[in-house]
Amino acid sequence: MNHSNLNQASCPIVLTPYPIDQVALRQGVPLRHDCGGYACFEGIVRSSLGSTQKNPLGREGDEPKVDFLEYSAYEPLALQEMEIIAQEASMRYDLKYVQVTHRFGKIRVGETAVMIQVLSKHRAEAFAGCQMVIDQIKRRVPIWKKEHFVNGDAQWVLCTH
Amino acid sequence: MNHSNLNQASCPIVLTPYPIDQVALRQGVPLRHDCGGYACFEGIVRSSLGSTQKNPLGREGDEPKVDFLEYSAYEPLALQEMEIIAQEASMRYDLKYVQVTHRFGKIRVGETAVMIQVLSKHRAEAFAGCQMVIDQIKRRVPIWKKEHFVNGDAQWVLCTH
Amino acid sequence: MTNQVEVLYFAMLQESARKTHEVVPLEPGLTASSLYQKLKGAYDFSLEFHQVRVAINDRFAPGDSVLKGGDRVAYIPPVSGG
Amino acid sequence: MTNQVEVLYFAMLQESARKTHEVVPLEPGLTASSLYQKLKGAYDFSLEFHQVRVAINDRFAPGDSVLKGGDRVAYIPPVSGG
Repeated sequence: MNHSNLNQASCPIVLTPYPIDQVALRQGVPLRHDCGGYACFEGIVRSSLGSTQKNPLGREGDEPKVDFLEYSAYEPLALQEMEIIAQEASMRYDLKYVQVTHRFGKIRVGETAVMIQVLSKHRAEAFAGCQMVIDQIKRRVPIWKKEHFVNGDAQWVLCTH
Repeated sequence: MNHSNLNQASCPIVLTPYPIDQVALRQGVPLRHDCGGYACFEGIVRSSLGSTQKNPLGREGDEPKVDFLEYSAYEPLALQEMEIIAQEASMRYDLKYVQVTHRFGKIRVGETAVMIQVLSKHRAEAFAGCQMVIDQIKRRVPIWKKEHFVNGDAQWVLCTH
Repeated sequence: MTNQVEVLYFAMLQESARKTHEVVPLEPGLTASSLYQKLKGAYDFSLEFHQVRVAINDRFAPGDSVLKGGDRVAYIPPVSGG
Repeated sequence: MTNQVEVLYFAMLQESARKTHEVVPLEPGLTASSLYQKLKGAYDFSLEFHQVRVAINDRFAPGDSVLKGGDRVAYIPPVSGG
């Protein structure tokens, strides 16, 4: 065992234009005999509106339907910021492994835009660490998404986090 | 679309003596265009002691190492209770899908004992719902585990939840 | 309707009783708690009655439930799944 | 060392500028914020300077940073990843 790595979490971070392969990413999680908790989060593109734009007069069925999202990124800084977030979360919650994969480009409804996996000794830290990573990604990482609706309209999503 | 199912989450619940197949379970998650958040938790058998038994005098390296856990269940009641928990969580957090698979029998260090997957519209509900399910399983479901150590000793885990 | 009940044992109770289940005679008015006290004496259970939960016919039930002939009663030690 | 800086545009700023990047002349003492005000006037950016973050050479930097020849400066609109 390499004792110099005991307090350093392994944090593979990827930004990719290709579909996220959840199976390969789950199979890439290392076997750690000291970890009892595994948590995973996926952010999936859904067909209803983003968090800030509402249709206050219409009923739910009246909202324009999302066809796809177009994600763009400031790649070097986005990667760097996700690495910093993963390290911050691993230190704060004693995570032993943090994996983040964020996709960019055109992503259709039902497809996964971001996937996070963490390992920790206990379950509370796994949940808290995984949630911290996605919360901070939404807050800090230079990635943007534009909603394209089936009626041809499009708008930038203005996130309220 | 079947409107009668809009408020009824799909909740497959399984108790099995076989290894948990994370890939098959992930692939079994339905595509829901109204769900932006997917959360998953796995409870994995680890090599250090359970939550209540501590070795107050020894250093971490002195603790007896776990070889495997033996899980037993009151099967009909355990299944029923997990179904109730899944329905309670789906109502409380508006989950659209809750899947729980709990393994029993001999489970080795590094293997997954329980896996939970949920889908919801937003991420906060996915995390909270997934965590509620595992918390309530540990609290209420008639399943027991006995730790078997590499030195041949064994003890029942007395969970503090 | 018989004059017997089936008892299921799990975890440490199963180890103390050295069996997974058994059929015991039903006396009139026997409650889940009074049957537990008898079994505890017979098998030297380490758990007090307040530490276990009761299930009758695979449903959780109050500890003072009166047992009926043919019931299947289970005493559930503190759980540790997950 | 040149007398120019490279500017990167993202998201709505990229749409307003109709380009992903460009090279602009560097005047002595030019700060990231003063350059933004010029570009905002030229391209009619909808975002005020306090709504964007600044990065210089792919690192976050203060808005009043003085630019040097050869710097790559980016104005980062409110993010919406995840």
